[in-house]
Amino acid sequence: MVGTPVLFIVIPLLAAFLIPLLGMLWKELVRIVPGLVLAYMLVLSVNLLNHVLIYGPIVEVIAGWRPPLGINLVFSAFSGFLVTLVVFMGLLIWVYSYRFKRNVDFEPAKKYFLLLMMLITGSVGIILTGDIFNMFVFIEITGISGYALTAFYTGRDSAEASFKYLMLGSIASTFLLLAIMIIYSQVGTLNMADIASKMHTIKPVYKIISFIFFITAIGIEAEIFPLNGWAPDAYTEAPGPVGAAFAGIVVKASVYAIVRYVYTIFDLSGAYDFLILIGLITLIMAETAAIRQERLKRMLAYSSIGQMGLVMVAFGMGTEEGVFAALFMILNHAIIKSLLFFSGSYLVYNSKHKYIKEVNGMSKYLPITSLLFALGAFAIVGLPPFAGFWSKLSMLTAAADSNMLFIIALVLIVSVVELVYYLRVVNRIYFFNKEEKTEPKKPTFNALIVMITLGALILVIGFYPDAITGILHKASADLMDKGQYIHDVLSLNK
Amino acid sequence: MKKIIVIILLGTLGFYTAHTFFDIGFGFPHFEHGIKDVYLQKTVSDLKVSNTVTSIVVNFRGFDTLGEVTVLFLAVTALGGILYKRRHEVGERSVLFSASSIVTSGSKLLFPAIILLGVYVFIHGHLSPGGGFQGGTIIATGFLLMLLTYENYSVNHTVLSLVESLAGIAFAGIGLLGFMHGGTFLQNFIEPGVLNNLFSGGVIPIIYIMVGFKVGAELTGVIYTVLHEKG
Amino acid sequence: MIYFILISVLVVLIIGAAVYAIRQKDLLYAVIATGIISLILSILFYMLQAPDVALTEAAIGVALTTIIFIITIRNTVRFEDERDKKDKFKSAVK
Amino acid sequence: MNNTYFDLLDYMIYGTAILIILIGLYGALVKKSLIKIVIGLSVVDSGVNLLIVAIGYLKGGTAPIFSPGYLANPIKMVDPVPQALVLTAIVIGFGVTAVALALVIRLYRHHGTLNIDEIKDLKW
Amino acid sequence: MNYIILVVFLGGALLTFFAGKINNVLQDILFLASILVPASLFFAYVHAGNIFNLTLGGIHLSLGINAMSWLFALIVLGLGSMAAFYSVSFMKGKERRGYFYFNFILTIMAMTGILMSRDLVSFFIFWEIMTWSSYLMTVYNGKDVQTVGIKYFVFSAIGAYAMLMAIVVIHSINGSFMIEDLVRSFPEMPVNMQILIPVLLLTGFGVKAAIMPLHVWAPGAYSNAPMAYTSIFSGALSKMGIYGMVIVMVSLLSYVPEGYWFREVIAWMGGITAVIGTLWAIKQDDAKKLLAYSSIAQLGYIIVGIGIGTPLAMMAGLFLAVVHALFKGTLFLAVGAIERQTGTSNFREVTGLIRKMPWTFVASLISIISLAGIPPMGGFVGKWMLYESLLTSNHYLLVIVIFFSSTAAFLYCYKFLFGFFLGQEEKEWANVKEAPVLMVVPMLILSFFSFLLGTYPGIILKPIDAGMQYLGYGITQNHLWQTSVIFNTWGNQVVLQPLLYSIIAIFLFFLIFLTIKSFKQTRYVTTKDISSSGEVPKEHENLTFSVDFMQPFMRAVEPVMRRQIDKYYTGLANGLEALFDFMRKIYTGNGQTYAIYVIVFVVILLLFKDILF
Repeated sequence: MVGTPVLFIVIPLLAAFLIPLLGMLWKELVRIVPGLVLAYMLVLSVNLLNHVLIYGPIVEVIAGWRPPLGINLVFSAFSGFLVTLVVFMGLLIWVYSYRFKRNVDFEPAKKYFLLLMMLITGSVGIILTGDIFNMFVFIEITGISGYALTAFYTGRDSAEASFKYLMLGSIASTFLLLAIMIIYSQVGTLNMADIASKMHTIKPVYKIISFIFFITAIGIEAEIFPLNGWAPDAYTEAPGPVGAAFAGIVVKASVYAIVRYVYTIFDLSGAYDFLILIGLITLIMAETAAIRQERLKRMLAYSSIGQMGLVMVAFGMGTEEGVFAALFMILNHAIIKSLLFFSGSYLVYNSKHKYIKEVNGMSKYLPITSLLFALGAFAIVGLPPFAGFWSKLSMLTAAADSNMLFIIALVLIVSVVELVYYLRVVNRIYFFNKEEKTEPKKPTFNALIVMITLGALILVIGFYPDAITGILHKASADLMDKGQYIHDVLSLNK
Repeated sequence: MKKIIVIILLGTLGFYTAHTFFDIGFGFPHFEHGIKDVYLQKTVSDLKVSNTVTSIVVNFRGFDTLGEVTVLFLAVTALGGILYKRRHEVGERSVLFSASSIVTSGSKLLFPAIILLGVYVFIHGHLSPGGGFQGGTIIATGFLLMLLTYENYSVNHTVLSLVESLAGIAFAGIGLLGFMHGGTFLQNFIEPGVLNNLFSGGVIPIIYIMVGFKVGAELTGVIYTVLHEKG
Repeated sequence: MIYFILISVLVVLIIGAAVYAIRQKDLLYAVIATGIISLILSILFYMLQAPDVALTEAAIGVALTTIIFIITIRNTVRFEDERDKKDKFKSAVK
Repeated sequence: MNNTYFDLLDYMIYGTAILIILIGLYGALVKKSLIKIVIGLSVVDSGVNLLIVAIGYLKGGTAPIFSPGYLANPIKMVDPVPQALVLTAIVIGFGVTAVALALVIRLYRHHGTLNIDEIKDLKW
Repeated sequence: MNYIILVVFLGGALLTFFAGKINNVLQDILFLASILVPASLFFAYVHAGNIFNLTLGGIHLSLGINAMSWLFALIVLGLGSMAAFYSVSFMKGKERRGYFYFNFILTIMAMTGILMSRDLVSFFIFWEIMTWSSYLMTVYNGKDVQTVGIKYFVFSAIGAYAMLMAIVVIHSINGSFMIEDLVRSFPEMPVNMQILIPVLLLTGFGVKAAIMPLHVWAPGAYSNAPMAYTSIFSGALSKMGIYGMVIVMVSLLSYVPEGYWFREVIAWMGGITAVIGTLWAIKQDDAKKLLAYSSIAQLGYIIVGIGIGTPLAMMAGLFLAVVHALFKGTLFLAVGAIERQTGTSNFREVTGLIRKMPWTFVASLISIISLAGIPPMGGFVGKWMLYESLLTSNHYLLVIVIFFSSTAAFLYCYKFLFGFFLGQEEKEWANVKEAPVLMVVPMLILSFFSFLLGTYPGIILKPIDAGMQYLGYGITQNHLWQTSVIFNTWGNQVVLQPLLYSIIAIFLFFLIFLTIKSFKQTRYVTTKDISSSGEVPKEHENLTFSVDFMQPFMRAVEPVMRRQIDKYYTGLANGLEALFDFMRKIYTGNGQTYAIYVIVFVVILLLFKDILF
């Protein structure tokens, strides 16, 4: 073993505290150090994941107190997979934005990389932690980094988007605290596994009300339908890579939180159906909102929200197949949507409002970026032989096995809508004449590398899904086994 | 119209929330075998810290505190980022204006006292109410007083971030030392000593002092950043 | 009994301050009212046997939060309805 | 001391906390001024903090501090955990409020107004 | 071997795409190689027994071939090779060559893959690859991409997703994706599934086969794609829909009692498609559109045959499928050649090419004759068998429908032939040359096969027979062919053919002779110069012969034509988009409103908590 899960939090924090000092020594360190930290985290997570897949979950204790007392971190196949994904995406985002910000002054650049690193750390913390209040703290870390990153560009309407995000985030933390306190007042503990083991002693009313508050609070971060007003704005106004970070990292962590609550902590049977319901509503509303968008990033944002709705539907099935499909979709969505955000932000690089019509005819000027965008578009609507197909197939198979024909039909109809708006953009890129005002910007070398990596991943998963399904199966089995989780945490067989 | 809808909504929300909490009840223990009993017991027996809240904040749930100082740290960073302007964009108007001489000399007198109080509070965090947060905030109020009274009073930004960073690194570093000594992060690896002594509680007072420095520096940073924002 | 009366008074005061903070059009007063809320809150915390929290709330809620609110108000506008106030000033001048 | 007073007290603290939350939410949801909204949110925070502390309260309990010369009985102490949580929550709330106010200043710079109805360039 | 072919296709596609960066000739060679090598490998090495198994993503995939799919592979690879030769010449000097070649090869690969699939997942994968590669070809010109292209893809997607739904439903019942398992277990499935699964599958296949309410994408897509590709698009790609339908109709539906109604409905839908397609084809002035509608109509015949499903009808349908690939492939290639040489494919503009492009004319003539169902070409044999089968299975009404449609088809056949090749020669087209050899030869080869099949239908009837036996039809070696009354010794030779030949020859001779003669005797004028009538036509009036020459007929059928199903679809789409546009207004842009949504959400959950949880 190379390290322990706590290093996922401590190393970035140390780095974050160090960065202001390092910035005084040599400015470039401000950019480089977060990348090194992320690379280290990736190595660590891959190693730990390997270990976990063989030997079972690692439960890390903090401050030497056994789990019901102290805070613990759980690195299991499920959380480990997500952490690896998140860190990997984070590293790619770092590489992508390494030179992206060169035209920006030093002061904000320093903050950008620091905040990006903390955004990732917060998400990792949400995934790893085994304590509900600790999760609240990490949600706030993620949130504040998110607000600051959204408001990064002073020239745009970014402050508006950020304020909306903050407003909802602040209401979310209120509800989260209320929910935590209701739970605490009943079981006298904050540890997830302990709560889960004592859940049957709680009166159903309290259970339900605290669940409602939880789902509202985390639903705001996870962009479920009536709570996601902030999301399109934030995605649109944040810098391109940050949009990808929201789609690829923050939402994943929040969905993880929801899933953890539904699967492990609470034992409400209606919660699964509720996930399906809310997921479907989110899916439909988001995809229909996306079709008439005028701005590229906004369209991508709505599409991302819709995809997360689909993920939630898959989680709501409550079967191992469903979880497998959901994880597969999370993986694919992270890869593909990041690719779309990355390539999309170069397609409308020099534009102020990022209108879709400004991508017209870009294929002649940015051939590789356009090709990758088209690849991403094809993949995300689930056309074989690209990555999106396998996750869609597994999701539909899982739905069919749960006898949810209506849902299958609905999901497929919505997919047609999705197809239409993506194709419209791709057609514009390839077959329209360039608008006069737009100035294409060649992607920088590192951005190109990142995009090509993602594109290659799409193809690899598309042609050889077995590369990833083994881990996914173990991860989904891990999530389904609630008793094992409780046992692992509380009895600490380390 | 909107107001009425909101009132109805909030009324419903309030009804359910109030119903729940009234039902939970006030002023008596709600549960058995909670973690608090263990905390209350272990804080005396194992940690030798008389202030249980301190032992929870710093040791049992020290990880939260680490996250929390990070939140503050991020808030300072975020403030700088959000309020950042290019040089030529900075306006002239300042929110500050000079105070009368009574106030200035009074503040001059008060300032050391406030700082001293703050230091006292966080040094005695493990013995009496108070600790790093409280002490840190008190110190920040001291600086706030100076910033408000003296128009040209400026905190050395480098020193501020140096203190902030070093305190943060020390916090995390002590945690890592615990990791190396005891096997878990933030482990109390120093002999706890005797209850109610100033030098007791192992690393807890050290960490809390670091937290105090960090919080003080961060809050001062927040105030400083906002205060020197020129429209 | 005194304890009870004290708490009742504080409760009434805090709710009054909250309502005032929300209803007052002059944001400066509203902010002062939030400071008062924090002050009373810290007394309540003290009475609920939470001296640590009381200390923190007193320092952060009363002093720091209030001051950054005030700075913000000085940097922006003082009144809730910017237009109304300007008009009122105009009419007053006339 | 009469028991009924204590019963009333039961409802009073919770009721106050929830009422403050609701008043704050009302301010955040209805008032047009951005600063008013932030004020509302910080009032909500206060209410939540009060609620959390109240949950840990024990009638006749003492503060969870083992002071010298003062026989402290752990069973008669109020729950320290919510207090520790509130400490965290207060500080976090302060951080969020500071960021919110910084955003307000930015928005005022950009739009020249604090009326939230006029700040909706991003929609649909 | 099975997968090697696909890999060669795929590798070839990629190589061809990138070879364009180096050298155009190299690209052409690679393109031809990557079509011809796998094709020859296929015919040389792939036999019914070879099965290649693969587990991908936990799903068992299996590739293999059977007698039925071999028949279709013959169409795909045969027509594909011919069109490939044609394409090399067709694409000379055009832009986006790599794109064209890549998608061309990919389409062929996907179709081969479909035919090889023994399980539904790989079937679907190849189906979708075929869909998007053909979509990319549809938008090749960059013309009407947002309307025609999207329409094609949306309909394909609806079809494909219907199919996907069927696939996952089948999996949930069977626990297996294998087609064999589906066939085996279908009769035992619950009745609602026995209805749902065929409906979904037929929707999927019906889209590609352009069956009546799902045909609206076809005219635009067929005419928008480059003609070299459309010959495959119409000739082979649409046959994939037929292939799927055959599986559904025969392997599934013939074993359950509800199957009968399905077959009737599908047959009638095919009949209606034939009529509507024909009528619309007559109305067109653009050769591409005309052929597109004609394809729809012809596919209608095939569907009728498959829908009826008696041995003879099935045989007729499959025979027509082969023949249709031959003649429609040729015709599209011919139009491509004309378009390449003249720059337009509109009858109103191009006339009198018979001397300029004689070989193209010959190929077109043979194909048109075959299309119209006139002996001695293959089309006649197929149609005759179809009539026969309809009569023997007592579908008299359908016979009338089909007969009306085929008769009406003469109108557009004539229009096509006359519009392009006959008529007056105009100065504008005086310098038109015959198409390059590489384009002419494939057309001639294909039309030769149409001719050959008219004479020796047994060549193709044998594989059809093998395929039908695979599907479970009885041993039909000779007796089936003998059910035909006139040509009772079909198989290897047709007895009455000398007579027919002479009739045709005389007819043709007169046709050509008279036309040529009339050129010589009349004064050569331009179409605009009509001094004989009272009025002097205005400059912009187009008085080419082929314009509106069947006006009275069109007036008669107008009531049918007016109800264009396309309009309903467009209306639906616009309505939906307006609805969506309205719905997204829920994101008002006001942060407070969003916050209120949060509270509304909580309150709703609180109010309905007992129901929800």
